[in-house]
Amino acid sequence: MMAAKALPGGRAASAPLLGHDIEPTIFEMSVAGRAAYQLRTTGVAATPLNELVPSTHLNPDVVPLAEVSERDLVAHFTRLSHRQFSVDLGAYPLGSCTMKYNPKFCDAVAADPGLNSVHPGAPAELTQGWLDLLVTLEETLCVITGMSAATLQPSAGAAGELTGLLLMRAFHTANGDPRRRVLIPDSAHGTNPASVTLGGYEVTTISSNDRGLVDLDALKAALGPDVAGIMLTNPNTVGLFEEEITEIATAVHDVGGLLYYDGANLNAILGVVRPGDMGFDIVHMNLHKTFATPHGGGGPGAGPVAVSSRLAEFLPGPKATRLADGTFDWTTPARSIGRVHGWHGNAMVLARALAYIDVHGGDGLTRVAQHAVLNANWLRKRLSATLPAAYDRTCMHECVLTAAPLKAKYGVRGLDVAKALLEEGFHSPTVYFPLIVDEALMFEPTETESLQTLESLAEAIERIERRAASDPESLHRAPQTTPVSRVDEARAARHLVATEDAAQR
Amino acid sequence: MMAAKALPGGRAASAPLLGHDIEPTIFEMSVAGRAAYQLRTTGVAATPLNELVPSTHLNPDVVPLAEVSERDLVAHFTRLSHRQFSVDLGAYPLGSCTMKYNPKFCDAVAADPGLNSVHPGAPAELTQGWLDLLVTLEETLCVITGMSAATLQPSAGAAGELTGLLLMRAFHTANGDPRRRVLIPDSAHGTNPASVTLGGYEVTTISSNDRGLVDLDALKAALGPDVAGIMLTNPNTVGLFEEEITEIATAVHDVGGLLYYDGANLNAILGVVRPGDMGFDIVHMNLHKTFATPHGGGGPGAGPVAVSSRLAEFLPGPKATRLADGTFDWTTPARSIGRVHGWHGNAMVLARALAYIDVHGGDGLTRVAQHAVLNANWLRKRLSATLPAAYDRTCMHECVLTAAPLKAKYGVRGLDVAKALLEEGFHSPTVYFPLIVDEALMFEPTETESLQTLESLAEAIERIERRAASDPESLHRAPQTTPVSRVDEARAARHLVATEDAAQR
Amino acid sequence: MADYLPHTPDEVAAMLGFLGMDSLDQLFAHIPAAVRLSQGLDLPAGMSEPDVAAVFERFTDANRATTTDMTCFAGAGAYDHEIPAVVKMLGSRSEFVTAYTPYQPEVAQGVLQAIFEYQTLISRLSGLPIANASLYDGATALVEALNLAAGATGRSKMVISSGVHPHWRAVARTFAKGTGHEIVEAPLKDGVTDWAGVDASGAAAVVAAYPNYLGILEDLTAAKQMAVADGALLVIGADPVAAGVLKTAGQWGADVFVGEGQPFGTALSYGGPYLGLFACTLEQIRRLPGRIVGETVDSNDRRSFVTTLRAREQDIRREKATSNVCTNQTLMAVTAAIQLGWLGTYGLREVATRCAQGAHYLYDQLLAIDGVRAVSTQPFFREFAVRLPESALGVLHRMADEGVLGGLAVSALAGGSDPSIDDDIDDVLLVAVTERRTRAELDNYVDLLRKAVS
Amino acid sequence: MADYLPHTPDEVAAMLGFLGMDSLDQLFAHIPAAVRLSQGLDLPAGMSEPDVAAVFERFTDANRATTTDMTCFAGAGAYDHEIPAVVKMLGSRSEFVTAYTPYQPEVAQGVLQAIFEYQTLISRLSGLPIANASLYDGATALVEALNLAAGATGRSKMVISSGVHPHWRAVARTFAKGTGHEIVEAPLKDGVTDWAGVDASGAAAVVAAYPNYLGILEDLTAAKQMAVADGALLVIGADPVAAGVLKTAGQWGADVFVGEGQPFGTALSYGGPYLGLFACTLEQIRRLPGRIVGETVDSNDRRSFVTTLRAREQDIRREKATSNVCTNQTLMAVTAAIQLGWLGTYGLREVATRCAQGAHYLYDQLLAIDGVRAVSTQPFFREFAVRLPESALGVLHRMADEGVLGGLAVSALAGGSDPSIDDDIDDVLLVAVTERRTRAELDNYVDLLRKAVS
Ligand SMILES: Cc1ncc(COP(=O)(O)O)c(C=O)c1O
Ligand SMILES: Cc1ncc(COP(=O)(O)O)c(C=O)c1O
Repeated sequence: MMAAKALPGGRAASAPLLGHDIEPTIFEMSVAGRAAYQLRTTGVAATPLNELVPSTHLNPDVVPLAEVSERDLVAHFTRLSHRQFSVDLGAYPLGSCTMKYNPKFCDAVAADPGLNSVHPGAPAELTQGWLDLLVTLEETLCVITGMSAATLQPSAGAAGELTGLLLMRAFHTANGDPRRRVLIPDSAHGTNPASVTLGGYEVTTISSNDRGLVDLDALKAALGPDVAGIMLTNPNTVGLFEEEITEIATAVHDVGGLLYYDGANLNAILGVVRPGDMGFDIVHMNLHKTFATPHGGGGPGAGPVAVSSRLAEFLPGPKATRLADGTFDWTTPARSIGRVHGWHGNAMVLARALAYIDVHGGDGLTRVAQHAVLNANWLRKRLSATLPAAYDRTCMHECVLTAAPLKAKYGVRGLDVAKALLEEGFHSPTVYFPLIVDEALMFEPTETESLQTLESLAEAIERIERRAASDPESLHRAPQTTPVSRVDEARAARHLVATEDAAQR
Repeated sequence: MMAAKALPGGRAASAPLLGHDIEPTIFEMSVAGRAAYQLRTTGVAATPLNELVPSTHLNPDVVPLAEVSERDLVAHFTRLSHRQFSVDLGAYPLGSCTMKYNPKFCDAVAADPGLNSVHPGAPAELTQGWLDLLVTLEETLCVITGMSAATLQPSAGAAGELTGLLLMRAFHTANGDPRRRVLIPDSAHGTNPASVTLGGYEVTTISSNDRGLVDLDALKAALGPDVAGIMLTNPNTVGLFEEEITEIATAVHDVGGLLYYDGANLNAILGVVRPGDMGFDIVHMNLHKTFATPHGGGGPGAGPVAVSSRLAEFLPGPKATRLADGTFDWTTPARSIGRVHGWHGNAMVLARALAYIDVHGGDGLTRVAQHAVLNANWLRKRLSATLPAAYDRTCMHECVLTAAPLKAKYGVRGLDVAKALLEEGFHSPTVYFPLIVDEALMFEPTETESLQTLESLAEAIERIERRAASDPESLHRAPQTTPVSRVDEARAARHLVATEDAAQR
Repeated sequence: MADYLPHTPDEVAAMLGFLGMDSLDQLFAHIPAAVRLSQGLDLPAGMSEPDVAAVFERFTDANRATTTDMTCFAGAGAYDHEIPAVVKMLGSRSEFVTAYTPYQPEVAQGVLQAIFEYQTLISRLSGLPIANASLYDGATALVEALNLAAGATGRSKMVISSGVHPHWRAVARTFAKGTGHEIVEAPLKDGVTDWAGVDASGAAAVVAAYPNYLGILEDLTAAKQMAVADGALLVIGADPVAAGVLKTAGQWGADVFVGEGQPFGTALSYGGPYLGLFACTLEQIRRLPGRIVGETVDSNDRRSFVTTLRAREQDIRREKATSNVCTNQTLMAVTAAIQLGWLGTYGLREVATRCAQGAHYLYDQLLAIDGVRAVSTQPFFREFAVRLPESALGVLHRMADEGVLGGLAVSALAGGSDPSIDDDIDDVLLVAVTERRTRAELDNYVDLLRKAVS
Repeated sequence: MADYLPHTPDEVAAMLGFLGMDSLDQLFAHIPAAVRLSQGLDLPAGMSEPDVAAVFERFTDANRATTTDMTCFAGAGAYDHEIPAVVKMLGSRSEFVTAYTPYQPEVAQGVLQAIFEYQTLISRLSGLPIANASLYDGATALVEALNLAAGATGRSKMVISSGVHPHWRAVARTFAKGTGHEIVEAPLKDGVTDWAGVDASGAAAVVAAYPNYLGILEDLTAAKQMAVADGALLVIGADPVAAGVLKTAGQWGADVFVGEGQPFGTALSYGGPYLGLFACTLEQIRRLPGRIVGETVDSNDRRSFVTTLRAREQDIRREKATSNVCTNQTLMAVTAAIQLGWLGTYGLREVATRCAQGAHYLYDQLLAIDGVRAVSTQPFFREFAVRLPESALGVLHRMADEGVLGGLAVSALAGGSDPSIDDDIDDVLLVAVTERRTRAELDNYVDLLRKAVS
């Protein structure tokens, strides 16, 4: 399965610094007999494996991984890293993703062996520091959200959502009334309906009104005694605050439903307004967004779920708990739905988030929200002539703009603008989400980008518009300055090649 | 002094991943009032400085550095790093520089606070681990070089050279015969003559013979009672072993001179032949070359100097010393020339080198030399039709080739080949050194590059030759794929702009 | 007061001016006053990084069970393997760490190719043709496998060996409350699954662990036969390190492989972030949960990588998606690719072999201690359970005082009694040995345990 | 047996075959047998990385004076300043760490631009228009300054204040053996240079330290006047942190500034690698030692950076070069640029101010202790010397047992008696306070010292 003729590990032509070649795969670089690993000398006798384990269990074949030198391993992954955009390289205004700067201090905290070398199954008495940290974080997140208890187990936002829905179900079930439907606005993130299904509920979609908000009449029409609850994010996915939130909450509560807060947009309201104060019963947070734990190219995240007091007894367990004597132990809530993670959640992400919160404090978190919202509004207004806002009024931490005018005038689509922006030195915004906005381009500058960066982003978009007017074709071909040009996504799906072995066939 | 309009920190167009813009300087990004620093809360009273220090000492002006956010600081230096070639990206066959792979393990060793947080002035009793390490390294280097004692103080090869020359001077002076001249082959590295001057000696240049070696007759003719010694590197700078080394040693010793070994090329002979056994009296080593401590973009290095027993009493001090009771202390050799470093030398480089040596052991170091020499010879022969070797026979760890035929045939110079190689995905070899070879291209592949990498390098050079034949003009313009194209070096010297402030004027 | 904001007061004023506002508060004027916080958050003021570091030192000081302070014999899916400096360095490169999901493939070939290589490695180790780009952890990967099986078979009964890690079973039970799956646990007898004791008819999945959580190697022929006979999918949860030498899930006939990828370069991390491994047959590809990277070409016909088969995913299929996963564990997957690249074909085999050698040596020594008894007569691989003459937790605490984390109490793992252990569960200790454990450490363990139980 | 070689036995055989050889030894056949090693090196066999890590643990365990174990009050050019995670991360990016000297500017703009920024920063801090790309350390930077002065004046007498760090003076004396410079040390009186006590006529350089090594701020007007009067260059060795608030070397009239750059982001590192700072007037530019980066353009007229004024350097000018420096301390210079970028204009001022505040607080407390006396009545900045009633070394050892590295014994620094201290030198303790020292640490210091001397 190894490449017949191995490709060189030392040729750097795929590093954008030098060239535009493709990077060989590690398998293509592999040469039988090479190795990088070095193991400790243990003094344990090297009894042959077949004397320890019956041969029926042993694989008669060797599973081929790759055989490379440490030098080639380093060159390969260093070059791959040069073929990858990241926050550390520049602005990453992906709407809904909160790609703010991730303080290196938080990474250093998480690299401390005093935290990261602890086995998750070690008895509580031997891991009091961790339990203290988890309890402190839970308490802190409750203050931030205005809730009374939380679980830190869910690994990401979507896991938090499903956990929240199971809490909703447990609550209603305990009341002898499991219910059937969960309401979701049409602008919702895809994880919301997917989680509803996995939570055993049916989705009822609520349309948005022409202000980009939940249509209160449509909501009321959809409500009924079989409604378990509603999932909202506020600000919603078009970056607008649901101003009628109190009315919504009352209406849902009136039919006995619960309000679920998708915390992906919590960055906008830190210290300004709290989900609990708006009437929400269940809140998940995306720590990897709001609290700046790096996204890792798609994970890990952490999606703690905080709840109001009436739901606390259902939270997943075991939970780190502060005992009366000041020590800590694991306890399981009375009517816990059970575990939602193999251990205690993404602990190192949780630790980073607490460090981030501690640096900011209450005052700093409020500043985060204020400046995130300031940046988004400035950009919205600055771009209004080029990419008008889908809903033109004060937005929160992100703004949904539309390339519809460019499409009408020049045949240039939002995707073209997004790709051309890469050539201008910026990561693209989120494209075609939310689905309710035509040619949506969703910009979330985040609070860590400067006015100069925003101005430069705006100028880049203006240049793209001029290019759209003079040479729209060139935009369909963008980007050309990147390691690969526009990628054929359709072919990947049509001709699935998801492993090197499939590629060889 | 700050830029009138600050440039954006978040625009990544200078990252080769995205574009070909230039990167603003940190000063151009600076905005008055921004800051990244965070300091510990100490509780010490914040007495105004002018109450502590007489105002005659205080600068009435604020010295402007730069004012940037942590986010922009990270973006700036991350982008700069993407504009920089390094061993970790690919092969770096710079002759004389031994750009081998630097094991990350050695960096991890040096990052341990148990080593790197120790103050150099702390009493010996509190730093026994460091003294032990230094003594162990000294002993080990003596075994490797065949010498009897060493100083670890010099910070780099050139510092080692000068230290060695001062030892030479101390030796002769102690014999009541300071002498006047030091012999140096015409192929020597520039640091050798420069060090000789600083050592208070005059340089006598010895010509090489047509085999690329020291001309024994010329040497003998130059010898005399005023010759303090000779500086050689063996293999020499054309990568050839001075086969008449015993004769040379005898001739120099016969007139009372000393033999100095420039250890820049020690990689070639590890475990094969030792300077001490060849008759050398003084040896400096370039730990950053032979023992794979990373070069850091031009430093730090470490240039320990080992000597034969008759010179040991002159070594710089204080020296870490093993006492009879197994503990360690600082001692100063009887007739020490004194300190050559502000403290004990580049300790963290020394620690890395010892870790590297320990991993390899005696057996591994020999393999290093064998494979370094194997690679160089393979490449020399593989390229013989394109870039003939200056001296066509078995070389050591590097080979000096010549682009003279390309120049004659196509008007393409060695520099053009070097620049075109960048476009092919390889760092250039050393060009125009040593000076005695016309259109010299000096390749040192090092032992950590694979056969596949060497073959691919050879093919790249063959492609360049074909390009020379078909489109020589394009080679004069190379490189074009790099962040900047060929740089105007003459203008930089003519119009010196060495600071941002000079640029502003 | 500390933060990472670039805005100077002048800039804030200018930006507000541009918006026709004169205070930051005005940005929030459209939020109903009734719900707005009047006082900000009731949290301490911000602290500088070094001050926060001092706070965290309190946490780290209070953690006794670090591998720097205690020799680790705890396992159950989380192992103290060697992670070399080179893997840490590469895995922490900021391009990998601070990127988002690769939505713009033209500037994300680094992560995309690394995932492609990861998928290949997991596919090979599982003996199955396709692997996804990661799931949260082993436990939730199992849940996804059950969901896949339900979709594939239209059934909802899940037969799960109680050799599957107790936490995984617990997680499966939790999520079954939403999906409505019926979970049937097959008990262990003498440490191996008593398949005969359960009825798999109408089952969507038969789930086995290999080795099982007690470290025991079960012959999975019966599980496969049962699955085939009953039209269920065979799901195998396997130790990916052992997979370097043992029969692959594919060789045992699995339709789905799941596993916990922590051993591939991720620190113990108090349990997370870890790495959910998932592979399956080509038949199930449209039901595969999570992200998949595929090979394609760019407009200049250069090989490129891109996330593919997006039509399964939540952002497109919404309530009909195969899974709700969005953010996954990419960084751990990239790290696993790097660690497996470092280990290579023979390094992984060597690690697996050394684990087994150490475990068997220790097991033999421990059984020679008076009062220590076997839990099973079956073969095991790199982890084993022994029955002590008293509560395992008590023994663990005594050993901890001597600097050894002696393993895990099975009762604590299982949260009480469990169908995997027929006798008193409190006395059962689960011990894992990795390639990092030296002979001296093993001998010391034996001495300490002997002392602790005598 | 461990190494990092990629060669497989097959490849070695093939490569040898291509060369017409059949063993690796044959590659060395042309080396005279008489000098060849027959047995290889008499060193232990190679060990794996984790095994070597265990060896190094012995070293680290035997180092008591780490800043993690002892609160550091030692200085003398090497200070325990804050180095934030962000600086460590950026400074250890492998592109900076594993590059060579930027010989090919087209692929070295990263290092070149970072050095350009470093040069700018050092130029501003020194108040002089040009700075080089780094020298080895402060001590050898001084030597280069002397060589420059000799070249500029054609003279060889060097008048050096004994307020210059004793190690720097020692290094200057060593290298003077080669250059033949005559070194004249001006003694201190009451802690400041007694310039009147030396004859500077015919001197190439007058060298002062600011603050001097005892932390004292000397008025350099006299030194400048003397230099001007005698046609010598004024060389000032200054603390670069203090340079954030004190008059610059340029403001005092220096022709050359030298300094130790360790405080800018480099760990204490047991003394190295550190960073030699060097700046001078434009008049001296052709004599500037070491590398210089200059701005230029590429063939497409884009701003670019390149090493320049190469004609001064050893590789071109050989025996006539201004200096023999080749490898310098680039990585430390890049790190300094990053650290100064992090500190920024006001951060450096704040650090300098806090050092001074802590030092003055501590000084006042210590002088209140019975038997502790001032060494000088002159102003000091962030470091100070006090006279104890007994040997400073003995006191240091007693304080070390309580977890405090209380400073440095001046006698140990000076290697015996020294013209900087007129009375018994053994009793003089040099104490440095950085911005990292808390009030509690300072108060604890006072208690410990009081106990130690009572
Ligand atoms: C609005 C919204 N909700 C939920 C999620 C899901 O979060 P995660 O990706 O962490 O599962 C996202 C993430 O993209 C989101 O933007
Ligand atoms: C042959 C030779 N001698 C001496 C030196 C000087 O070593 P360093 O750069 O460490 O001062 C070099 C380095 O390039 C060299 O190649």
